[in-house]
Amino acid sequence: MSTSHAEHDHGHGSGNGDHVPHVLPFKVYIGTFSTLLFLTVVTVGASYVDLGHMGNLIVALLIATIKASVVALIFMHLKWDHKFHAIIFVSALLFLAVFIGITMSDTQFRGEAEAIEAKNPVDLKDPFKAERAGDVAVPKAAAAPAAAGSAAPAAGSAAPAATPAKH
Amino acid sequence: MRLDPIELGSFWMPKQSSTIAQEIDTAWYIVYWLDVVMFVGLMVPLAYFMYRYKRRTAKDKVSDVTHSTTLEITWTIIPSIMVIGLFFVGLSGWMKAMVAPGNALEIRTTAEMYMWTFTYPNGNVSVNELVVPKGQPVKLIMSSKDVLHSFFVPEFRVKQDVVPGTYTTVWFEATENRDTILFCTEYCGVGHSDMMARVRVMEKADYDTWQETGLMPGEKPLPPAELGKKLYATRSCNTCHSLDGSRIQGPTFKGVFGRTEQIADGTSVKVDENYIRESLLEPNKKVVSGYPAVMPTYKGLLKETDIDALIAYLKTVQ
Amino acid sequence: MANTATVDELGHSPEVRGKNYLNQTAGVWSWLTTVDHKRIGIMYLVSVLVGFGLGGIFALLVRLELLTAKKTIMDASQYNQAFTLHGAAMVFLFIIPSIPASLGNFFLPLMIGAKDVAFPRLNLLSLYLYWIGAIFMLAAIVTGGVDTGWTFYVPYASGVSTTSVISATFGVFVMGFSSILTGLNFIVTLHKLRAPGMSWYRMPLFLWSLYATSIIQVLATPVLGITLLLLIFERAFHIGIFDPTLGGDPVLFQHFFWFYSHPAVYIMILPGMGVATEILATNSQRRVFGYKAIAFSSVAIALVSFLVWGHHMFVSGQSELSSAIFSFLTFFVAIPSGVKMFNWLGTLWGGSIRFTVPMLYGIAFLFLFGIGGLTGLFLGMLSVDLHLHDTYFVVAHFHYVMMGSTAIAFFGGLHHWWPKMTGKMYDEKLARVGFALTFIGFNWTFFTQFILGTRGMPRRYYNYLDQYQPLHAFSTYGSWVLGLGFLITFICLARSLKTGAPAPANPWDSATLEWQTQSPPITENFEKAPIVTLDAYERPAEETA
Amino acid sequence: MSAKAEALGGAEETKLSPQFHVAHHFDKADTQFDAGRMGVWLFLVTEILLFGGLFCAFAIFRSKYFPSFVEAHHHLDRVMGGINTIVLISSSFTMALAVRSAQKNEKKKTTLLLAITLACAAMFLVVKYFEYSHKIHDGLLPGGNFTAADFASGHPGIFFAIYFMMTGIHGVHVVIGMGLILWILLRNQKNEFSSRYYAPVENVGLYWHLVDLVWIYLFPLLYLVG
Repeated sequence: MSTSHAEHDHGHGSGNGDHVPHVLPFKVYIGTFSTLLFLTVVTVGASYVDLGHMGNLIVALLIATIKASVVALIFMHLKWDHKFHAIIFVSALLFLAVFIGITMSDTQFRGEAEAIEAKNPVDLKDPFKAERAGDVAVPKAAAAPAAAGSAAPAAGSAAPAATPAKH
Repeated sequence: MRLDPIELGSFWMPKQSSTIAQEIDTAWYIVYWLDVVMFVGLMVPLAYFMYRYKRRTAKDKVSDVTHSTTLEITWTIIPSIMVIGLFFVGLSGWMKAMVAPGNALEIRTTAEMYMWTFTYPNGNVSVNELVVPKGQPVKLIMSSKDVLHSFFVPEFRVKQDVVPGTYTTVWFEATENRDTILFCTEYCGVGHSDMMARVRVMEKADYDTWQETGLMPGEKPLPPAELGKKLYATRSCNTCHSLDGSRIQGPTFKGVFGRTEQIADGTSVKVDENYIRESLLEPNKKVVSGYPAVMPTYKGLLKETDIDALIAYLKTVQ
Repeated sequence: MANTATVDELGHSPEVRGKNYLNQTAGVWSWLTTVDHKRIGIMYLVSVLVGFGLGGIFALLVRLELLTAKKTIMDASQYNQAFTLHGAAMVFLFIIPSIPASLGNFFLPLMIGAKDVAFPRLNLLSLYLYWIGAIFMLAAIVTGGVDTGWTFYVPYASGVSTTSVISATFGVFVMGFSSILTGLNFIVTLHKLRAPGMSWYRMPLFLWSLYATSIIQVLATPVLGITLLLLIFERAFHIGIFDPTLGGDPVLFQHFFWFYSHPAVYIMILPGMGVATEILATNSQRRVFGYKAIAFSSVAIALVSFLVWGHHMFVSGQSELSSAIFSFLTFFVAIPSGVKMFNWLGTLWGGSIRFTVPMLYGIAFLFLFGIGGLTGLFLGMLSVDLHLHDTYFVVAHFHYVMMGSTAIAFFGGLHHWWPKMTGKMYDEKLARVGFALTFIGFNWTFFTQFILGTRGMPRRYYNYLDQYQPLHAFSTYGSWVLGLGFLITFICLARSLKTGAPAPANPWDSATLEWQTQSPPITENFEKAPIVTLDAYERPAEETA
Repeated sequence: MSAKAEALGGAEETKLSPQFHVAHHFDKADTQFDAGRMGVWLFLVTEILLFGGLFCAFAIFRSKYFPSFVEAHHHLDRVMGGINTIVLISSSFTMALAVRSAQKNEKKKTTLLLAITLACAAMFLVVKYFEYSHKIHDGLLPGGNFTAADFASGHPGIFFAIYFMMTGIHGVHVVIGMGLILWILLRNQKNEFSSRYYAPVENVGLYWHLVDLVWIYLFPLLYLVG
């Protein structure tokens, strides 16, 4: 049975000399499975501990990444597979990181709106509302509460659904 | 609206009418001449090789040189340095265009399909006409009521998208005492190309007068009907209502006063002073049957005298 | 080819004389169920040419409308549909699949000495997906058109437009899968099916460019898929991710869209560069100068292309930081492109240049890509882009790259490989006339638009200031010359099918592998599986001696 | 083909998987096997980037509307989510074992394991169905359809837009995966696989593991962290 796949491609992992390529021992699978179950419990448990805005996220992502690596390396045989397949897989993650990272370099550093709004309490808190500032002068009394409620415009506004975009 | 053409400052560019225009034009010419030199530098050898190495016989001796590491490095490094230089040239002008001076006059700008509304610090409003003083930085705080628009004044070399749900800003300081044109450059629908506005640059004193009295330099107060005629044109009534009886988006104004109109809900109404006033302030309350309810409200955009003037004018359109 | 005694003057041995992939089996059904990459390539070719014709008709209508400032032949909403459909048809029906799916499909296996692509049935599936997507796009045209521009920017596309946006975007969504499958197939084919001796550095450079293209297709197209899916859901169910009234972010749509569509520009141009390299190498009769530089610059362009999408968004309201990053990275696309230019010139140097019809297209490519590439520098510069963004300058720039470079390379490739694909020679004189008119008409039409744009003429304008009218009219006259040029080219090629002389196996005396078999090839591509002993573009010793 | 089969050491081949032959354009079975797997890996890349768009949206809107996300995620049932995570991990486990038994020529065991995988997938969808109907009942819907009243923060509709898009697309992948598993199960019943030819089992397995892998991220992000 010298023509088995992968035997000359994957030198290691199939030490038993059998023609079947790198059949992993059963205990590897059961071990992986237990690890995954254990980590699931850990991640659920960790979510009950309040670690702050980023803390919980980082812990959850860390555990998820360990789980994902285990699945990829063992269940998906990436550890014994061609290096090129690992490169393919990692490059996907790399490009995803580029995508998310650079997009966030925009969305995280835009945020000029609030500053302007605070400085410029014209009655235009809600650009979608039909009314606009009066011709004569901006009534100062009307402008002040609008500025106060400006942190979350849609939540505070009376009826966001009543003025949908034109269709 | 009748707009004056954009004046050309050179074969390529419009006239420079703002303080940052010169720097942007300089950057433009730097890359322009660099491109010209590079293009000639590529095309002259190409033409020469085409002539010099044109095939003479089937057994021409051809070069067997297949690569030159020195050349490859040279023509990687030199362009790299050049483009990094270009980046910084671009960055420098752009930083100036992005950060408005602290003393800038702030004008609130709202874009919608298909008009521009400018609200000045004292509450004055102008539609499709941006009035700015010469020699003072002006910062526009812009938002859109519906879709993306973009603010572009070729003579000022400034451009900025106007985005719904957020504020974007643009600033400029006009240097030429004359009118120019503002375009919408982000595609926004059927009226995209009509979404132009006039930018009126005037002396600071004239600007102040206009802010107080609404009178342009050299203008006398108009009689109501004539003021109404002017408003008809400047407040975009003319984009939807014709004077000659033809159907555009809305009913024609020809003979509108005193006409009885069929309303979409089945009732009918006689067009009188009250109906005109209501149609301006709450346009979608009684829409004439067979026409779409697309008219924007003019509440806050027209003074009482303006409404009176429009009514007076409509009486004359027969 | 080894034994010249047994082959006839067209290079056919007795066993295969008169047999080829076209006449192996007959009937429409045999074509629709074929898994032969050559037949699939031909069906793609016909399809993309139909797409080109469709986009071309819309282009001529748009130009005709712009002959005068106000209404010339259509109203504003018809005009908006015309330019949208011109863009959508040209981008999605024509340019993206043009070279990879037609010429690439046909020649990639031939050039590496393989019998077929790695997954022939997947290849057929990708063709069917392309057709299904095209049907949805055509359905959109019939059921109300599309007027959003090919970029489908929100909120206009998600809420305001009353046209068949969902049908059109779904069509593009489906075509995306077609593109992914083609790319995937090519990558695996190049890895696994190269003939013995065909090492990576012996591959023709066209294949390197296809490899780079495929990387982009696989990595970027899924993002387009999810973008369009979100757009469809936004429009149908108001899910709010892009809708500012619901807290969404319309600028985010632009990030999503351009993360695909900027690399997609290189899906369009890289294969064109590859075709140009083949043409220049064949017609200068010498080995390509700087083989590795050209090969790696293709891959470099593919990778850098993922980092620069935000230069479409300098004025969109994105953060200043992002704009600066994107501008800086953008300039690094210029470097590998420049490296290619220099190496192409190096290939001509010291060669023995023949001015065949494909070579004319190849030289035109150098000229037009020179202009297209260099004008990109204007738009990469932050401050200059403030003035030029969304004006006709941009229109002119990307037409020089897309049309002037990619489409010209595509037609050059078509003329180059026509004898191999069809077994017929075309009328050289007529082809030259077609080329000349195309080249003149193209520059006439689009160089004018650089002037218009710098003077401030915004794009996608139905109506414009009177002062722009003379230049617009001038550009429109050019479009007629351009249209005539393509018409003559089509007539020339179509006529050759009936009246053309039979093509020899290697009419241009080219050194690459696809010419070492009969014209047209047999279904199995090669009678005897080739074994490669020569470097890329190297000729056997007795020929060069 | 016979010559080729001979070259491949044909006797075992015909014995072990009579229907299998190497496609004409591959030089040997190894190449075909590797090519298929490389194709699948490339396909998985496209899947990752498809979901990637939604992960990007999640990251951006989470930082933009953090209070909304925190509030909204409490309306997801983390018990049901947790059960589904365990179900999906188990299905991945049985799928991996199915590939192993296919490698070892244990046809009956393969069938059994595939059937369990299928059952897990079905169970996942059933749980998902209950979750969805609960959300729909409470008006916890995307964007403009959001009608739940008792929310203190601004944009929960965005959270549910991302929730429904992500889990919906994931669910579609589960359904497609079930189809694929059923298909190889039937082929396995027809004795089409052997230790010399089990590529379809392995490739479907790879796909199924990716579906699991995506869920491994979805569960903590949506249910636990918000």
